[in-house]
Amino acid sequence: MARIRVQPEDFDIGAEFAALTAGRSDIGGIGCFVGTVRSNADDRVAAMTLEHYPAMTERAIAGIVAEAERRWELLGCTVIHRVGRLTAGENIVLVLAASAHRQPALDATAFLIDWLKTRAPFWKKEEHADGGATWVAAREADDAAAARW
Amino acid sequence: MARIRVQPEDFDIGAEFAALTAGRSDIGGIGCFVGTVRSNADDRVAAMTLEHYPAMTERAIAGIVAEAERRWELLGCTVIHRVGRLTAGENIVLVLAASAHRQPALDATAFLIDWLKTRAPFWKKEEHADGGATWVAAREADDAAAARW
Amino acid sequence: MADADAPLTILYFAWLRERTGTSEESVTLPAGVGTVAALIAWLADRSPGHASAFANRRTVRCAVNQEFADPATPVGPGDEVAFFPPVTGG
Amino acid sequence: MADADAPLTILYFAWLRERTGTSEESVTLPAGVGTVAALIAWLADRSPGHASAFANRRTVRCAVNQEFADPATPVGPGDEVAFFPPVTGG
Repeated sequence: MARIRVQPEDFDIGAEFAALTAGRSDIGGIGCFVGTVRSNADDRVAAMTLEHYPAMTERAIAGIVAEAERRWELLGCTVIHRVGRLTAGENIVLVLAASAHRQPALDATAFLIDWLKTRAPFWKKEEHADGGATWVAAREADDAAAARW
Repeated sequence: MARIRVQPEDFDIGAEFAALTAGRSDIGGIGCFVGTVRSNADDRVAAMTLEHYPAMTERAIAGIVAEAERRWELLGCTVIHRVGRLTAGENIVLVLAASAHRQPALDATAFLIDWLKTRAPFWKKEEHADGGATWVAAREADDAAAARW
Repeated sequence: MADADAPLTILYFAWLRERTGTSEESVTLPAGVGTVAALIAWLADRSPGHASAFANRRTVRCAVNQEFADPATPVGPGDEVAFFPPVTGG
Repeated sequence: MADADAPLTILYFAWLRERTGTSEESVTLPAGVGTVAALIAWLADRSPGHASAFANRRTVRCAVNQEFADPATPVGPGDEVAFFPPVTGG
């Protein structure tokens, strides 16, 4: 019952919350994370392109969601990840996790984004203001965050 | 620069995200929590009334937000808490915390809702399907969650 | 600074409001009542409803001038003192 | 089960795609190439681009039939084997 989508288009955060909770009164809390394209001051990122492995991506995300559902009592879950070229300030990823109580909703949200960062086949190439473009290197901090769980 | 509101009306989650991030490209992640009125199976809650201490509420929330801003590098923060009578399935509270990175955004979100539950002057009275109404007792688990920080 | 005869405003919320039968009252403190703890002991004698509201003091929380307070917090003329159960928002 | 002569499909993503100059190629394995590690060693000899892509094997990740794999994972005829850098989504 999880909603999983990989798409070039933006997502509508309010509509995704509404779809997750529509007609339900067993939910007590919804955790959410939205990742966006950040253009920091010292190394200006004008845009990035997200490449993925289409035959594998949704399967990998479904596996991550199944793991979250095994660990926490979730009443619904949404993961939307954009691909293609995204400019600074645009949304990249949406994670929603609903539960009867706040703690599982918040924990599952953090788990889902940590594992998406380290276990789903996406790669970011950043375009810099000087015209160069570089593949983003995986961060050890992300591996450490994912390994906590 | 935090947005704090205490109001009887519902909030528009998508609009609050948009207001927090509009025109910005320094944000890398937004954490969010939405609390809703839960009607569980064994003790059906038809509705609840949220009472608060108007002269103190916004000040108390501002103090909690200031503490979050002291602990994490936040780029924006929104807390909206509803008051009055709310029926099962309705939204109660919205927390948003934006940061350059996901970890501070998620941690600040969890902190804000934990402290709102234990340090902001709101009281819930639940109406049960049998016609009775009872004041919700504070949960030790909430105190423990708030004391983690 | 409020003058020495200024009344205190007392506010009650949730079941303390229900048990005392009032959401707000104005009181003038007798000599010797200078802390939250002393104020509670004095208020509890005002009516059976007040006595019931303050019967189990471990379940009563307090704010003085919109800041959380404890039994030792001083109270005086002109203050706004609120009594309520542990909070349950969020 | 694919027959013994069926080719493998090799996919490259991100900078492995750029260095090899291809996103997809079909190869027929020689005898003795039965694991991811052996496949990498064999692929690295196909062109200078391939050699560059696999130069630092610690930075290369792999999936066999859309599941993450490691150097010891078996590969065989009909499999889809993908090579890519550590993932950076989210």
